[in-house]
Amino acid sequence: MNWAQILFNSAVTGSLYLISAVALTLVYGLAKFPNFAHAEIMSLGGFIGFWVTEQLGAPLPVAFAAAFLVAGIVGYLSYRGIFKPLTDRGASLIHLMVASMALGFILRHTIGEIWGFSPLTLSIVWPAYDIGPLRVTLNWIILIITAVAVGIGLHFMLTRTRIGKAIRATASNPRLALSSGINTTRVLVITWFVSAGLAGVAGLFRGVETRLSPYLGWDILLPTFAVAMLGGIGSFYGAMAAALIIGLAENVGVVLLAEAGLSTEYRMAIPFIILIAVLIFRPQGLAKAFKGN
Amino acid sequence: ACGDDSTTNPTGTTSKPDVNLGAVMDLTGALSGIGSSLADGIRLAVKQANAAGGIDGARINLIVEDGKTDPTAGFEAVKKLGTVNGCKVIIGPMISGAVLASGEWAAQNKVLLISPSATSPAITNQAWRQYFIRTAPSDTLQGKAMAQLVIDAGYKNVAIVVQNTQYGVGIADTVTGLLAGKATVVSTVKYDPTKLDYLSDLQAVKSKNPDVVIHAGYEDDAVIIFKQAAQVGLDSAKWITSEGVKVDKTIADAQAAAFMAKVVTGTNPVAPAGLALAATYAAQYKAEYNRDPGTYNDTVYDATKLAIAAMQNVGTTDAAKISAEILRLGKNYAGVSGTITFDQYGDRTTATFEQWKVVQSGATYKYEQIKLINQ
Amino acid sequence: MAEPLLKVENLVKNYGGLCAVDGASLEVGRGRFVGLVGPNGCGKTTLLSSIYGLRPSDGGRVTFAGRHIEKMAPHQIFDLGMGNAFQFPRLFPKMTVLDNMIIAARNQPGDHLWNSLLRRGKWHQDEERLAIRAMQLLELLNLSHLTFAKAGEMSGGQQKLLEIGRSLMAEPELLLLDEPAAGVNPVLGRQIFAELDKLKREKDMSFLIIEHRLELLISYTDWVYVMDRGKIVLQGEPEKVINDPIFFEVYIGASAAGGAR
Amino acid sequence: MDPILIYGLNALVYIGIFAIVALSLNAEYGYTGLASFGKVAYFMIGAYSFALLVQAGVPWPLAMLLSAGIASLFGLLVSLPAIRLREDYLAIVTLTFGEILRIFIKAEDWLANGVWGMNIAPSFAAGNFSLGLLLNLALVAGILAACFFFMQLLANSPFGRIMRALREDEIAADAIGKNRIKYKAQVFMIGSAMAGLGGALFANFVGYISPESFLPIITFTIWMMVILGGPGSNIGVIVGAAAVQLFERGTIILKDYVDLPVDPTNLQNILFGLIIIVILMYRPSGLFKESKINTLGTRRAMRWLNPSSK
Amino acid sequence: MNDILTASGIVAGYGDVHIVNGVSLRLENGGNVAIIGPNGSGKSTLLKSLLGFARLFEGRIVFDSLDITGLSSDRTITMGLGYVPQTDNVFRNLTVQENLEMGAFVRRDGGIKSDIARMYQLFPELERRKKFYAGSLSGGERQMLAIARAMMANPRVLLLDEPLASLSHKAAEGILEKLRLINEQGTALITIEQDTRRILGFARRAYVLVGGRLALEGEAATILENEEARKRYLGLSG
Ligand SMILES: Nc1ncnc2c1ncn2[C@@H]1O[C@H](COP(=O)(O)OP(=O)(O)OP(=O)(O)O)[C@@H](O)[C@H]1O
Ligand SMILES: Nc1ncnc2c1ncn2[C@@H]1O[C@H](COP(=O)(O)OP(=O)(O)OP(=O)(O)O)[C@@H](O)[C@H]1O
Ligand SMILES: CC(C)C[C@H](N)C(=O)O
Ligand SMILES: [Mg+2]
Ligand SMILES: [Mg+2]
Repeated sequence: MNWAQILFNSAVTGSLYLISAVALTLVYGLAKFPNFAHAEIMSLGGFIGFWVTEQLGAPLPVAFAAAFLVAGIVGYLSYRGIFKPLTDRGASLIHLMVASMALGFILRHTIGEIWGFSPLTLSIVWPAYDIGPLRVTLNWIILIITAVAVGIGLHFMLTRTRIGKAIRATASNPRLALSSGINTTRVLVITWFVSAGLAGVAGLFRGVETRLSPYLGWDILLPTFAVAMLGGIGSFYGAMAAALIIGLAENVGVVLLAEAGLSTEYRMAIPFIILIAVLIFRPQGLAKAFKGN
Repeated sequence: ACGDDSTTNPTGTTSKPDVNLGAVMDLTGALSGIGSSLADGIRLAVKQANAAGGIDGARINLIVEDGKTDPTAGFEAVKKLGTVNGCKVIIGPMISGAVLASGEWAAQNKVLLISPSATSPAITNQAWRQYFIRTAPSDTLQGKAMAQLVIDAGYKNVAIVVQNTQYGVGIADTVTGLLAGKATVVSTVKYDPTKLDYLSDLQAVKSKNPDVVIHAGYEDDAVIIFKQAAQVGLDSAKWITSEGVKVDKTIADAQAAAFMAKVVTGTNPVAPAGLALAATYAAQYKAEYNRDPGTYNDTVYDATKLAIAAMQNVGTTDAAKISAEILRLGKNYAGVSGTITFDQYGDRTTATFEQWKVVQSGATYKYEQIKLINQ
Repeated sequence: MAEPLLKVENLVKNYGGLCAVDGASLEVGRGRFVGLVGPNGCGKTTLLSSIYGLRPSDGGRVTFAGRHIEKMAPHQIFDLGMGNAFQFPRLFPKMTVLDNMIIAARNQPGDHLWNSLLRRGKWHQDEERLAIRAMQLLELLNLSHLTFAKAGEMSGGQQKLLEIGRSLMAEPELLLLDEPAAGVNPVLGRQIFAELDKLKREKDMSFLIIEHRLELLISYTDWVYVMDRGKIVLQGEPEKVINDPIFFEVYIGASAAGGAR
Repeated sequence: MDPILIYGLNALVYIGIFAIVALSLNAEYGYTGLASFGKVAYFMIGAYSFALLVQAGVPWPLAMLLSAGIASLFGLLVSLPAIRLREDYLAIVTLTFGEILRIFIKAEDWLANGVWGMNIAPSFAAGNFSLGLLLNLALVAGILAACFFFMQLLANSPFGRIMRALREDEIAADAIGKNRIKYKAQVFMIGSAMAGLGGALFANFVGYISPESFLPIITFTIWMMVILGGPGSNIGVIVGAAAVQLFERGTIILKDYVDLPVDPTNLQNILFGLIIIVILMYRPSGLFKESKINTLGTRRAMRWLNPSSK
Repeated sequence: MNDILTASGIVAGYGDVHIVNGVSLRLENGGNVAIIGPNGSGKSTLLKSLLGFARLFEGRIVFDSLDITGLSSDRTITMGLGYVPQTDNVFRNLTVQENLEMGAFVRRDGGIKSDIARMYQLFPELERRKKFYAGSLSGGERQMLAIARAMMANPRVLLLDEPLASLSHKAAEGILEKLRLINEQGTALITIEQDTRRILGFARRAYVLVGGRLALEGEAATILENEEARKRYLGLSG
């Protein structure tokens, strides 16, 4: 068994989940509901990247910028057009969840209408290096670096900057934030934009690594939730640890499953078995953050 | 009033009501690459039949539904055609999964399904077989061909990587059975064809160091399998894959195609060498649609022709009669896919396969025949 | 003297590193009206919550009607005959005021799925009785005009009143009340205490009440515990306690800004 | 029978089956506030139990009851760890449970034929297809009526009051003596049994099931029915079930008559999404408002307030 | 004109329901006004309507000679209105220290640090818990934090909804003393309170709200003496 490779792959898997989960928890922490449309915003990011590189012929960094921007704008619009009006009308957590699923449907099938449901692949061939027992491709390295940078950057923003604190205040008590003079709408707009933008980036990474399909995001939504919940919503150290744990569990899990003669499709169950165990014994996730009553 | 018996209109002078012929083809999904070309094959046959006077003077009205390369969608399409459009005969569904989903319903509702391409061995002796006929050879035959390639090359450590569907598992089971005692299966992976990320599965396979990987899948998942196999370095083994892979799309992706050119070979049902009918059909098809007919185009054409001929002979209302008539016709029937002889179930008794490989020509890749295998 | 109804011995409750209740002991006898006072943050609410099983204690014993209840969940403790009203009301905001009341009654046959569905006669009579009782309480609390309003659409004080009303519906043997008069208009506050007093006399009910309004404590309680920094530092009859220098030091305070602790 | 008529009756059977499942979600979500996003799992358990039992020779009416029982048992098993979770976590965990179960059935082919799926011999050996359809319709309608009646009784009883209380503040409910774990588990058992019954009817009607018949989209469809019809209203969710089914079918047939510029499935799903959002925004209580609990107590209180009337 | 805040003809409520029916009130520059009344008489609603949290059907609100009717609350706060809600008045998931920082969100001057230090001096129990999440505070501690938070904005008018509820005698007196201090330094106050005796001893003028209308208004001391009011609203009969 090539454990070095498995470890490295875990880091790759985990990095993707990290970006996606960190983006998810931004809105999760603030708007207080799991945004299921996060999945389709990821898919959208991937397709925008595809469109920019394959159909417009621009270089990949441009594609990433475009994915961030367009996904961000869609996130912004979804907040303005759907989630803000709903919240203003006093929608419950479950209503918001259902609305986000509905938005996911709209996005997924709009993407499907434009680009079709058959998977598309990006034509970029990434150089692969064999370092000792390790096989490493350039895109994997870029992914890991990006994930760590995003994680640290966001953590810094939330704890150190004015807007970051405003975000947390709004998350905690929007009404009171308003009566402290915080323009909560602006705070939410920024958060939605950044969250969706990052989702777009995560989606494009996923697209680069595998392929593009309107189901791209949905396929990694459940592990993303697992990471977010395991890490504790809104905790970045927690998220990083959780991403690594889930990445590891999946990669080791597949090997063990194959060894045991079980279907490797059980892989998706692994993060959740861990998650449920953790939630039952430690409902706040890995994070120390503790929520008062 | 679809599928009404035209004998109620004995004068024959006024135009008879149309006969609805259904088709469930996978226009979207993992087989979208061949689905629409198969639909064209049916259209060609129907067009020719209508030009020759239709069925007993009635025009054939073809209704194509999208099976989406998905068992449930395929089943829904069958139900829709059978009820809303009152079709007694449906060409399709294409994939084994959809056929297995629809069979029971078809039998209960007395609708005949004729599939050009559903190859799973599990279909062979289903209780509802009276209402299902296929013009593609069962994978017991293709599996034999694939196993033979392994044995001939003397591979000892075999990995099996198939999509976890009735089709993929059918091939996996057949091949595994045939290889028993001749080679060791070191790893079996059945993957979800809709998930499209197989890095860790392939990694697990790679760590077993197989000499050869047996693969069965459809074009969409195959592209990703090959692409990611390249990434994890599974070109350390040779690959033998199935007919669901051989379409243009798999070689449109540079990385997948490069990988295929390097280590992949596969099998595919074809018409026997030098069959004149096949050449004629290919020419007609090309003239009509300006492209070459691909895999299963010949079988879909034969399926449609047989269906129309049987309806002509026994009427258009009784699926059981139509079914029996097709079996009767299918004794040394000269089809464009070769001579068709059905066994008691409605499976072909013989078939020809080609072994293919991928070669690079300039910046692009194409398929090339290595040899023919008769089963 | 017989065993007291409620006996708390050396109760301890930590929040992380902070020891909110630090070995507190107290007793409430049957038919007694007991007060609990202390500076803000001294652990009163925590003590009550731990007794009631809302925040499991970390040490000590709680005996209620002869049974150890320190490991029990609130609903089990409720079933034994205790009741509780929260400092910050926790109502069922989308249910009507009436439903908020009726649901809180004890031992309803309809609580069981089986009875609710199939033995309807069993709970039907009960409902009539409960509705009448609920209406009587609502009138007492000045809430009867809101009988069919949603609980969440009431003012802060009204919610507080409903919280009290709900706890009374259960007719518990012992009722834990956390600042029942906070946010309640003084006129009404007095009426409520008078009613509690009546329940004590007529039905032999017992009360353990946290309250900052000293005048109410003085007029109604039989016994007062003073808590400071998680410990009971003083107890006695209200008049005595009020005049005790310890009480003066920890609760009234010499200098208001000092908050000497 | 006329194919169009057959199609219509067919649609009615589906409406009935899904209305039963929608009623079960209404018990869980509409009344009790449990975000059960794993509805399809119990539907699937019911269907597979039925298929396996019938295959083993159990007479179908008994098999149907047993399937409901088995689904209910699973509901209990899953709920025990799950209902201790926050509602958003519960949603995600139950959603995943559905997926894991599907993978399980797919992977463990010794149990229920894996990807091959199972054929279910028709229960009504009517010999005549139209008659079979009518019998199926009657069966589904009967069971739906029973489920509806059951839910109405439940909703307007003290138990219904407890369900709603749990939805709004379970800690407070616990503090007034309602064992929240017990009640939630009971609700999950009821809901799962009904969903299982729906699954059994489904299997019995279509005659073939495979893991692919139980994708998460089914859960979403059922949620739509409830959200559209009105959570907390039993009539509402049945109307919701009918509306969603008719809409689904409508868009499929539509393309035979109009030349749609977009793919009908895409159109259907995009419209689905839009309708949901519009409903949540402008009529969050659904087409039918949640009915107030109507018991003797309510009426007695009204008389108290207004002694002159009645 | 030396009124910093005037509200005239306020009709306010929730949804379509009118709760407050034509109430006018004014607050002098540096004034100190109390609002009392039975539960559910519309006091909180009145205050919320001034800030844009409850629905304002009719009426006009002028703050510092500017018409602020219908302005969103983050704007009014920036202009110098501070608010302590009756319930839910702290950021539970922020620490005590962060709560105070958020209170000063609208300020951009350099004095924030020293003001936080000043708050800690005023409320030593808060300093001891400055790294705690506000959600974990006791009822009284939370109340103190809420007031301190609102004071951090250096408002010119502070609206307080039952600041003394849940406070011990000592703490209540302490807070009143602090409020008196900032009032003397120029911050005008409107306080809703049920501890009527205490608040009437503190405020200069008072309004009695009953059933959404003004039942009485005048000098606090006079109302405290008013036999009718003592009996009906203050619970001080005799
Ligand atoms: N969110 C709401 N929706 C509908 N009605 C409400 C809402 N909040 C309060 N009310 C109603 O408005 C009336 C006045 O409420 P308000 O909160 O202004 O009273 P208050 O004078 O502050 O009382 P308290 O002293 O109890 O806090 C109450 O009768 C209440 O039923
Ligand atoms: N969940 C919690 N986590 C951490 N500390 C807590 C928690 N709840 C309460 N505390 C702390 O425990 C102490 C006691 O709190 P408690 O609520 O019991 O006080 P109290 O006596 O009821 O005060 P008050 O009269 O102000 O309501 C306080 O210092 C508070 O900060
Ligand atoms: C079109 C083919 C690739 C279908 C395949 N033979 C199947 O049985 O599923
Ligand atoms: Mg307290
Ligand atoms: Mg108020």
